[in-house]
Amino acid sequence: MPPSPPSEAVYNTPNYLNAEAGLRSWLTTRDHKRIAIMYLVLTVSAFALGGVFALLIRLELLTPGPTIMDAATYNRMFTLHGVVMIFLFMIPAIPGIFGNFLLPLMLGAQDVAFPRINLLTVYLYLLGAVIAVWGMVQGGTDTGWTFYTPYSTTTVTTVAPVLLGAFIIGMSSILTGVNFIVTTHTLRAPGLTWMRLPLFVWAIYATSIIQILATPVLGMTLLLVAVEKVFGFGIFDPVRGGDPILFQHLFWFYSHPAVYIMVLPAMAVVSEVVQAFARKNIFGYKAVAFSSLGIAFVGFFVWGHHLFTSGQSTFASGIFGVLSMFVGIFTAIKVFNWTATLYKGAIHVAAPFVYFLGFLYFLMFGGLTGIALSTVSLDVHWQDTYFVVAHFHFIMVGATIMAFLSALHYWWPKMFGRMYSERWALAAAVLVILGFNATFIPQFLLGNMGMPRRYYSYPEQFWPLNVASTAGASLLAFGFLIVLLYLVTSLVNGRVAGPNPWGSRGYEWNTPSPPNAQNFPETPVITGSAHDYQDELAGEVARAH
Amino acid sequence: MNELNELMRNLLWLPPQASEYARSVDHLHFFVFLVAQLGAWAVVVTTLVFIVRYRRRRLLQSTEHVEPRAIHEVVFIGLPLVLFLVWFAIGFPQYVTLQTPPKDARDVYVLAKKWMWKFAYPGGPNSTDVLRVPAGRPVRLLLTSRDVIHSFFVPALRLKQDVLPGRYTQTWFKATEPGRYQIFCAEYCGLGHSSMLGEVVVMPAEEFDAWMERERLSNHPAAQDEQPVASEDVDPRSSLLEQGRRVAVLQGCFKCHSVDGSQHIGPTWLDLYNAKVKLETGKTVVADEAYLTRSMMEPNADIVAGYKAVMPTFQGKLSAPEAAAIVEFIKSLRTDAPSPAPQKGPIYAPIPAK
Amino acid sequence: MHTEAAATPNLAHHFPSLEQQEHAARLGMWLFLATEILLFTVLFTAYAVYRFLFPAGFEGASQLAHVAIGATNTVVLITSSLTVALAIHCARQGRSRATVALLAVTIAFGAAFMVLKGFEYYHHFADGQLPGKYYHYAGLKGPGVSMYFTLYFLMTGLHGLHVLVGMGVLTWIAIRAAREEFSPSYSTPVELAGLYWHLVDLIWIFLFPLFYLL
Amino acid sequence: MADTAHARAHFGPVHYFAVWVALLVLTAATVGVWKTSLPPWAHIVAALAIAIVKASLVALIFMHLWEHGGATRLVLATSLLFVALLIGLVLADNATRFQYANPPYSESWGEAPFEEAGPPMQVEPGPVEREAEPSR
Repeated sequence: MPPSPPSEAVYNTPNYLNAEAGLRSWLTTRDHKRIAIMYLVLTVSAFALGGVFALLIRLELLTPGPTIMDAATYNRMFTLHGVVMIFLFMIPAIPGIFGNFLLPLMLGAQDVAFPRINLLTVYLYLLGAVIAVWGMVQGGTDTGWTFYTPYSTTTVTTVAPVLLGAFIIGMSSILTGVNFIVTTHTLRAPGLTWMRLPLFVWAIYATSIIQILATPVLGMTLLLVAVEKVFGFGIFDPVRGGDPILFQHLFWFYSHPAVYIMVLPAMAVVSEVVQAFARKNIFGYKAVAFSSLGIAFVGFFVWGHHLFTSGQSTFASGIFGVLSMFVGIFTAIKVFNWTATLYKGAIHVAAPFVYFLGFLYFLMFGGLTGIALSTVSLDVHWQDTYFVVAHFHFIMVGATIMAFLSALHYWWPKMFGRMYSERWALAAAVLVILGFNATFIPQFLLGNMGMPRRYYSYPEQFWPLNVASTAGASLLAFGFLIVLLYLVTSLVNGRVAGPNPWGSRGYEWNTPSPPNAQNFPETPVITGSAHDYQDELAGEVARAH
Repeated sequence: MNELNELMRNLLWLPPQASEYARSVDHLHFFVFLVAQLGAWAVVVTTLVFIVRYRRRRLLQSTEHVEPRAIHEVVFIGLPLVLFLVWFAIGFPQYVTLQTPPKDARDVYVLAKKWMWKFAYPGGPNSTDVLRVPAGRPVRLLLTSRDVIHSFFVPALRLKQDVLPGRYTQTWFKATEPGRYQIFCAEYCGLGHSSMLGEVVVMPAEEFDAWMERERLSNHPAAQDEQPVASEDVDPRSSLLEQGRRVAVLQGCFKCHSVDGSQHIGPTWLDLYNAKVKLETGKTVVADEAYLTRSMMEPNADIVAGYKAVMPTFQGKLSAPEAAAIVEFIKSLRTDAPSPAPQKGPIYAPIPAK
Repeated sequence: MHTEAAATPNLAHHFPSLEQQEHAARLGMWLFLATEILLFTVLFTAYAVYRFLFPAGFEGASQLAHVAIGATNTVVLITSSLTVALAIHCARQGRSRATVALLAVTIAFGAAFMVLKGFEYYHHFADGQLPGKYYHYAGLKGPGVSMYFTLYFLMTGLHGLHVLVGMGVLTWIAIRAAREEFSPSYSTPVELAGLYWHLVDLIWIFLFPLFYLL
Repeated sequence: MADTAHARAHFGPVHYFAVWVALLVLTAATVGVWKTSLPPWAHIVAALAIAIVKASLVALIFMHLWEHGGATRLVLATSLLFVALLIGLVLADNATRFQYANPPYSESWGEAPFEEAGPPMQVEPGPVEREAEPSR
């Protein structure tokens, strides 16, 4: 017998959203859930900003010659797009929003280990974002997000504020990582052993390791570029014996693992979603859990595959190339285990699950093109062409944004206590996935043809595919707009969700929706692993479809 | 076999294959492509089958606990690993070949600068943006840059090599098909990045020898695209300045702008760069590169106080490198400018070891 | 014991016991120190690369370093590490007065280090032994020489900045110790500040041979 | 005091003073080795070996790694592993590169091939010259 739908009265019980009122209570909050909501607002705004730049770039590339802007503006646009999307959205989004919101709930803790530092990360992020965006708009930074020397140290545009901004955002990222690792080590509820940890926690933990070990390297490297740009100390200056390839080594020592900072949280999300919507425990818990650590670890050994054509030695390219093959394995294990989880499951196709399917598809093709790129000789042709652009957009936008949307739709009722329109959600999911393919599949082909990236104008043979890509981008933008609209309206008139609308057995669903300010009235004691759907539970409630 | 090659090449939108190396790289490409498609679609189809077969029948349906056996995970790891390593085992030797020029290769020096390619044959002619090579003979390129990092990219040869300032990188190829093939700059290098194009002209070997002999004997440059480096081997910036001045003359900039500080229809260019300019709107801006470029493209966006909005837009009339050259020229117009010291250009001594 | 601890004012609401809170704080501090190590690693890597590329330039330039001052500074920092270790020991025993005194001595050593470093910088400035394009010392020229000074100033400069920050942190801890905020059951902040100071010492232990002796 | 929260603290002032003396001796040793006329590689090995011993003493005893162990030791070990990784792989690249892809006049160029014309960019001239031999 379907349970009666929860009423508005349920929604109005005390929770973290209405525990305190007023802007001040938000700005000084130390509640991990409220901090998560602040991250949600900030990173989604950054995403919108970066998306506008992306659309402008695609519009400019609609015709071979100048279309809507000049070369100088175009160069600024793709720099802004890259910096905003990577540093302000991809890296902080899932850890900042869902890591913060869910980690303590999944561990049975009241908060993260250092709540004040957690709040500090928000302000560091904000400060870094303001400095970086101000610097880019004011100084017209035109280096691309990679800041390659000696271009970045000799360009007449202002670069130092952006570098400083990225450094500050890096500090925010580091502190988030420290917080999550310490929380996982010290605040697990009684009975929650390492082998019972939700897979989300494992992957976020692995992400934090990368954040801690890699981000300082980027921070220092960017500071060195800033010092070089402002004072001319010559550490990467070819005139004074400096080695520009050294910069590339240092940059990619962070920036390759940074790809895993972006994609591991996505894997964290889908490991939960697949279990909840197949109502089945994960196939191969240990394999999925340890492959997260494997990615974090081996991800550090492969940065040189960005340097195959840079003048790096053949020997080094060989080492980095073969190690890159191994990092692909850990992703493959996950893909196979997620697929196998569906076997003998009870699959319910809702919006989060559709996004999971999109994630799986994009991760597979994005990942396989990545392996193909590490097949050294092929990279020589593809390096710095649109093939690479399409590849990393498949991983970052494809896989990570799919997982982000999946998470948003899965935990939305937990975060806000209300359901969105499922019909609109399914329609938007299909539109986003189609639009994404239409945008980036032409770019793979452009790369095969040999169109280099960061081109303001291009020979006419590249025209048709560029038009196709721009058309796809508009579809994609339209899809995102629909998502934004129905999610925002659901906050006002969405159906009250009740504590567990999906009938999920993740630990975080053992709280009311939205959760109380203290999460749990008393510390829970864990007696089994999460997402165990073997037996019927008395009194289990889910929303009627 | 050849038909299959052409079919796959067209299917993947790949450019023509101008060398044996390009053909072998493409064959690896086809292999990787087919294997990856097969594997990925197998997973996609399996997923879809599971979704239909195991759809949820009751709201709170319970499911069987399924644990993998060790053999599952071994297959999950082993199968892709073997495939990936096979790809690598084919791809890496190809890369080693590309990195190891044969001893009998002819050397050509490549000098990249914003935003052009210069090619110099030791003891022979020089050329700009056009690289002539003989078909069927190996050519080694020794590349260096005058300013920032560029990247020498010939899609038809499946060849790319970054060009670094202050040092040499090398690559080589043996083109087999006579023809003209596009050169791109593949490493972002500023305003003119996308117009830093060139051409590889692969000539039949006898024709090439004849051309080379002719070039050696004649002292004057043969064609427009073969300006000798020697005539411009001064500071790369000064050739850019010269280009800027020339473009400015051609576009008629000096009808309204002076270069000596005198008043005219438009503001003078002398000491304009980095000067604080007061606008009609009352705002003050610094005349940096962005401002100067914008003033050419959208002249009415920022009108200088005391002048009329009469300047036409040069959007579409000036290419990006031309605009940049004019900016460079404006930058050089300073009352306190030091006279440019003569600087010696590269004289290409052969690199002893290969 | 845990129920007693729950009543202590220094225990945050979300920790079950003071001991666990201390464990969390220490782990957090070590993770932070790891990021500091990686921060310096960038410069150590640059040092390794350029020293490998320009052995003659680096050997020549390192002979311009003031070994006497460097060695003295090494002794100063090592001794300050000793005093801060003793300060932590005293704080754990609840001897606030001794803690404050030892911290003051540590800060004084830090200041001495900075003063000596200042003399050294002054000499290099006066001789024109400066980083990158500012290098104009006539006595030694060649590839890699100015790179040595670039790295020297960047690495010792960043290290000096850490010394200053460390002195600031220790001052704050000393003030708190003087206010009797620490007790045998709660001395974590002293310990954490000490860890930071030791790290500063640790970095210098490597900087000294690299720039003065090799 | 031993019965309170820090019962596991085994090290006391005696240990600290012993470590301090050891550190001073090692500092003297490293300066001593420097004054000898060993080949350059031996100087590097000796100086780094002594530095590593000193750093270990500080980390294990002053920083209490000896007592605490567990996660904190793992943190330090992991970060050091990545330090080695970064330095090692970057050096491996520089050491095996096409010799003229390294900076001009660096060790791998050997006898500079551009003696007459100078390399294509203005770079600092080699070889290393010094006016007066500074005294060690």
